[in-house]
Amino acid sequence: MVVKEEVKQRSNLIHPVLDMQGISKTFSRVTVLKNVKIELYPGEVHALMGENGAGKSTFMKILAGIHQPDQNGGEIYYKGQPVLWKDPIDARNKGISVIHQELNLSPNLTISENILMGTKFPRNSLGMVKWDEVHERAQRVLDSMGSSLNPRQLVSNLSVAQQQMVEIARALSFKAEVLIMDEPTASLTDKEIIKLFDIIHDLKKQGVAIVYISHRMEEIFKISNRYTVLRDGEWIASGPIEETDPDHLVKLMVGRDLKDLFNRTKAFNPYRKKDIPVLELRNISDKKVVKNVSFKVYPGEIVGLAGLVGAGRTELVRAIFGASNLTSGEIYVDDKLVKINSPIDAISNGIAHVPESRKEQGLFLSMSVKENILMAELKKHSKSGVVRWKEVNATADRYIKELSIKIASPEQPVSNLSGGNQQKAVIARWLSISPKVLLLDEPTRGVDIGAKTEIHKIISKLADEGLAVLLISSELPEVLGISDRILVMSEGRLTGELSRKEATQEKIMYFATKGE
Amino acid sequence: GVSKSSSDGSSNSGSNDSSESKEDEKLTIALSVGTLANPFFVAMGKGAEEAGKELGAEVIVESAEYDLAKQTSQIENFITQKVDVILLNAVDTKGIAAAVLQAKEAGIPVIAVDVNADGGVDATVTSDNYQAGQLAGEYVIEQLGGKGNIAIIDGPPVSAVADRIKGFEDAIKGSDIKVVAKQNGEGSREKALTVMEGILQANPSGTINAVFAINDPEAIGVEIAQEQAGRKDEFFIVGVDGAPEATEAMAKEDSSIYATSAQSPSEMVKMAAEIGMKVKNGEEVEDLIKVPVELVTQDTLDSYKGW
Amino acid sequence: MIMILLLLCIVLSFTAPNFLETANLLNVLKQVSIIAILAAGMTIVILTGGIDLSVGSTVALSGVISVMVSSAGVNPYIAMLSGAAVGYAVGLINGFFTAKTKLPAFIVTLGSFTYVRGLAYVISGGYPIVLENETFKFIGGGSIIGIPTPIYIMLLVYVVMFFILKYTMFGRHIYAIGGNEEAARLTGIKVEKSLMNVYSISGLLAGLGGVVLAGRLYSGQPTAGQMYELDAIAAVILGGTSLVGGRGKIQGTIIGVLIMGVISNGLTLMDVNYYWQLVVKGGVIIAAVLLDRLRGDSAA
Amino acid sequence: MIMILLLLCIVLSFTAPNFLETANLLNVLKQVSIIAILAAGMTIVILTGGIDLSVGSTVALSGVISVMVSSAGVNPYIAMLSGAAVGYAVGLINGFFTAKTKLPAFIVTLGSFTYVRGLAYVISGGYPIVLENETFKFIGGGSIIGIPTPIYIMLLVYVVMFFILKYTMFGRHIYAIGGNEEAARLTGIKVEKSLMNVYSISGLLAGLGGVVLAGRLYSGQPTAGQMYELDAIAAVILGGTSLVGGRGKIQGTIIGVLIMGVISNGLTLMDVNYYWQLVVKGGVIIAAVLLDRLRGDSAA
Ligand SMILES: Nc1ncnc2c1ncn2[C@@H]1O[C@H](COP(=O)(O)OP(=O)(O)OP(=O)(O)O)[C@@H](O)[C@H]1O
Ligand SMILES: Nc1ncnc2c1ncn2[C@@H]1O[C@H](COP(=O)(O)OP(=O)(O)OP(=O)(O)O)[C@@H](O)[C@H]1O
Ligand SMILES: [Mg+2]
Ligand SMILES: [Mg+2]
Repeated sequence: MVVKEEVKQRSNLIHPVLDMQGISKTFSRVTVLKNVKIELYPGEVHALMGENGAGKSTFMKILAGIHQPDQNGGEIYYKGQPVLWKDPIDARNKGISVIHQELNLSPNLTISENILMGTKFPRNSLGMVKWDEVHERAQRVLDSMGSSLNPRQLVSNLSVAQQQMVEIARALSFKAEVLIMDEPTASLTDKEIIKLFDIIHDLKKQGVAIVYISHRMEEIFKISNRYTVLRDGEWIASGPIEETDPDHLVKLMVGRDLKDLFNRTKAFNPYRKKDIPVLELRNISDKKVVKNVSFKVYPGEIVGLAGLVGAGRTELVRAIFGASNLTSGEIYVDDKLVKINSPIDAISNGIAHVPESRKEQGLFLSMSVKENILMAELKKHSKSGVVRWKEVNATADRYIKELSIKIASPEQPVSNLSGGNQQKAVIARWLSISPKVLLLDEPTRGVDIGAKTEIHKIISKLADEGLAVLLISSELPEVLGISDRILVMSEGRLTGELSRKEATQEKIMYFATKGE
Repeated sequence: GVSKSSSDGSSNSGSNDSSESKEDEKLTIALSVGTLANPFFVAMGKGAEEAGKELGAEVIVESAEYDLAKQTSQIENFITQKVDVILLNAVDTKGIAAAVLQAKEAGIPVIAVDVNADGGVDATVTSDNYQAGQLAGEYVIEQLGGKGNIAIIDGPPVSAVADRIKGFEDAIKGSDIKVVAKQNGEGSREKALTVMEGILQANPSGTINAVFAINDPEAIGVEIAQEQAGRKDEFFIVGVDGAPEATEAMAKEDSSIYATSAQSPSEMVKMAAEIGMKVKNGEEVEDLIKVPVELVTQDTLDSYKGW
Repeated sequence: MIMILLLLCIVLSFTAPNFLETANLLNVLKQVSIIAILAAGMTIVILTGGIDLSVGSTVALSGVISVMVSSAGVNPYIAMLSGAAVGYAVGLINGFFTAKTKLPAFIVTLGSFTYVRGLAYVISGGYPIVLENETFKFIGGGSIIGIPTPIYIMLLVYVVMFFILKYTMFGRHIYAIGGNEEAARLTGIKVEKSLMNVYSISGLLAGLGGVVLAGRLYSGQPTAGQMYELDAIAAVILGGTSLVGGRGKIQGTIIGVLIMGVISNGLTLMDVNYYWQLVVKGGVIIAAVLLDRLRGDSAA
Repeated sequence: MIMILLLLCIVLSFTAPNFLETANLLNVLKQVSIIAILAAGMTIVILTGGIDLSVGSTVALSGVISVMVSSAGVNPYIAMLSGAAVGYAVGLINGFFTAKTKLPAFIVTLGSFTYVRGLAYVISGGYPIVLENETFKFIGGGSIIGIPTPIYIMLLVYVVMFFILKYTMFGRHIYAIGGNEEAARLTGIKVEKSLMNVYSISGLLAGLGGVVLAGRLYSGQPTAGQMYELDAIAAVILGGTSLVGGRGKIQGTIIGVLIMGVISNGLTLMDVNYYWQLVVKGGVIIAAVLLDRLRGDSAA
């Protein structure tokens, strides 16, 4: 609190370290930002809020020198001087550090190299890189984050959340004056988040100005000092955080009142357990992490799957979907033993899977939104191999509307969508095949609050119609809010099962850390 | 002194460790030709096989694909294999000298075939490429009465081709024959067909009286272009080689390939193989044997033996 | 790229004698037709992120075999089909190793590039095989209402390929696989089967190209088709298809083919010295993509 | 892959006479040395996700020019340097167009492939140029304590390249750029400058290769180096470097080069018919990667 007060007072006296005014940005005739502004003061955490596609990332990319504003599209003052970044390197050298929303790592390099990339490596007099020292340095950054990652490991072997940690470590590896964090916690679990907040506190004390973007409301109120809200590329409001509350912020973001987070009302009825489970796992193990997992999912049930980073949840659902191999165990669908060796087998058994990493595993970036949505279902819309485009267009339009995917046209390449809207396109793909079982791996990662509510409603409605859902989420309120039953994993094993009634954050955390 | 054993005792083959494998085995004759992607050299290969049969020797045939480095490697490999005679159709006269020298040091006789080779070969058996071009040139002058427009279809940049071109151009020098186009058919039917189509386009009906192609595949390519353009009666073609494909074509009623400067690749190689054996046995040989080129025209076709 | 092609044509219409004559334009189309047929197959291979170095050798093998079959007195249509079938078989082998055993396409097709050429030599004994059948010759050397047959074949190939890429599931799957193979797999696309088909089609078209070339040259040449793979790949990339996969159009490829063809034809018409032709051609290729890039940037 | 190389050697030691003799092994090393030098440069180009088709032509141009310079009576060392400088210049041009104007490397270097060869012909008039200078000849044809000079040069190139890739910032940036160019850019790596350097080095090594080849052939050959680019690329990929970029090692490349060299040498020693050599070689290339893949799978 002291810090907050200080900042408030100082902000009247001292100049902002960074001041952006009247920023406008147009991509091939689509205006994404119109006259947007932000002022950043040393030692503050500034929450940048807005729905998916509001322009937050684009705004920050301009700040970081990745995009240039339009001609006469505003000014950037850094330490009182007008600046025009040549390129990201320029901005970086002047002390602007970014944690990007999309991971930007070199998969084939070690964690150390990714963390220190772009800086001068320690070298001996012959100019040879001193690898031990490189790893040591990286280790120090990781230690400060409380991460147990081995810096010599290749990034390609990391889970998404672990990669996110590396991305954060990189941004922290050099002394920045402005730090942009674009959804740094999207795939992290509580343990890492708490540590990250500690780091943020330290940085604040050192006078770093931090822009914090997140769709998780509770975080905003935990760490921010001030906020700025964007809507449809326009500046809506800025102010101190204590002069607002979640409802007010949401209203600013969406332009109207929005009910609380969705809560599933019609919980699954446990008496129906005499029903045939639609999906049953018996003693599933895989090569990497999953050990001896058994459980059942019934039609109409939403089962949450919780756990810490690296608990093996992703690996488990990938194995169910045939994306990776089982070493032992059996899978039953509708009480019948099935052999699933590939996603094709899974799909033909009525199983759908929204993967964890949309960019690597989900999207066809250069293809249109429309095709991305219907790629799994082209077959249904074709006759002797020829696609009936009319039908495809109509179906795509329906899903675009249903999930309120924000696009300029269904023909637009999906790569131009904001992160949240890309996520919705992937979800739409799997809803379109009308599955019996839906495996969701972090389905609302990076999705804004309105859309998240939308997605929850849809999942819930489908469950009511008999769909069985297995939901992985690292966001506990989400798991608690919509699951009928919660399974907890730790180190590849199932360590607990909680009914909707008994589940609390504390109990989940208890089971999740049981392995330690 | 690392490789002493392989370079010394070539004349008395009983002296080193690999002797048991060589001693009572057949002799080996190795031939490296410019490229086996040309029937002319394929015929050379055949000739070598036949010579091998007659002499009771094993025969190795390699294709250098017009790559001097490759040919050098092949000769090095021949040396490793301890062949008894190397017949060399050099990709380049001067450039092959280094490899020839290595073979000489290893005591292996080297006979150049069709193309001269520096570096101290024991003998050279060659058909005269310059003469081949010259005969073609003289024939063209005779047919056109010393006056007219012609096109030349050039080939890959190797000395054999350059000599033909030079012989041809020297022959027409001083006459009123004008070269209206000179394009590279890369020695193949396909490329010659394509460039000839272009030449026909750039030179309207009646402006070309004859075409000289540096080998027979090109000559046939030119004929096809001519035929497909419907300009068959307009001009005649002279090739070089005397290849079966050309003589077959010439045998047809309406062929516009009037003549080809015929060489005899297999004869050359056989001769070279015999000379090689003589050298190996320490006999005296002439160092230059020129196998004459004969101009085969449609009229003399019957008396031509062919490859 | 189409602007660049037009620009080239305008320049050549002033500098190269007779360039704009119908007969010459038909010549250009006829000359590019075989590369064009190969490039159509190459386009789909490259769209999946692969490469096919074997097409040139396949042209030779298919030509040799189909002419031999024809010489054996078999019905010419069956002879021609046999050439295409040979190409299909080569493609199937390429597809098997790239799709099923996941070897790098470059190496697999480099292997085929080598052994297929070898087979062409072995089977023909290194000599061209003379083609006598008139029906067979017609497919490469004939013409219908004044337009050479190969041009019709080329057009047909492009129309069919356009349709496949745009309107069929298979076509869309090609883009999906090239764009993100992992995502395609996770979406339930039969990646292996599609890749097998893609390489088989490329082989089939190379086989067809070999048949057309044999008809054009009145013979099956074991040396035919050398460097065709490079020309085909160059045309595809000039046409805007990315080597990384997932991006590109078949229409672009035909433009790319024509650019290459027009440059060669123009230089021959101008009777530029062969050596200088190479210098100019190399420069023009770079200039063409550069101009196209600059134009694209300013238009965006 | 090293296991596959050993396997090949074992097989050949039984089937190919004299294969294991020191003289023959030195032969193999000498014969592969030039491709090896090119492949070292090609490795870094491919590591960045690019390709360099111009190296074969550069070998020719550098050979022709350095021999001409030497014939003009210039100090042989300067003459040799001039050859390397020619290569460097070609590389610089390639780098400029790929890095600065972001044209596809395939097209840019295909352009260079063509015009550089053209220049080699134009400058030499199409004829080989004879090399007289003994010092110059020594670099390609000489030997020190019984080991041919080119082998020393090859080894030096690989040691230096190993060092660069592993221990310098530049080397690490090469991997970073190939792994994720966008990420490299965002983290402040000077992508353009690095790419310029990568292509320049590839050109420089091709130039060096040309000089060594000229020394070996006692002449500058305008036709030299044809298909070398394909051999170099094949060696790099055989050596486990991915065409996609970012993954691979220089040690792998030398193994790849040796595999190709050993196959060719072995087939010649075994006196396999030239046509069949192609068939076998193509098959062995595919079999080698396949075996390596199977081994890798079972080992993992
Ligand atoms: N390169 C581009 N070309 C065209 N449009 C773009 C491009 N990048 C972003 N956009 C568009 O700009 C708008 C803003 O995108 P941005 O990524 O800034 O949103 P965001 O606020 O970060 O959303 P999210 O919360 O989903 O990350 C979106 O409508 C998006 O489609
Ligand atoms: N491709 C891979 N190769 C090797 N190890 C991997 C790979 N992907 C994940 N792992 C490891 O497997 C373990 C389990 O990862 P998984 O992604 O299943 O965990 P999770 O519970 O989904 O957690 P997260 O929140 O990190 O996604 C992690 O320790 C991770 O390092
Ligand atoms: Mg964003
Ligand atoms: Mg996960």
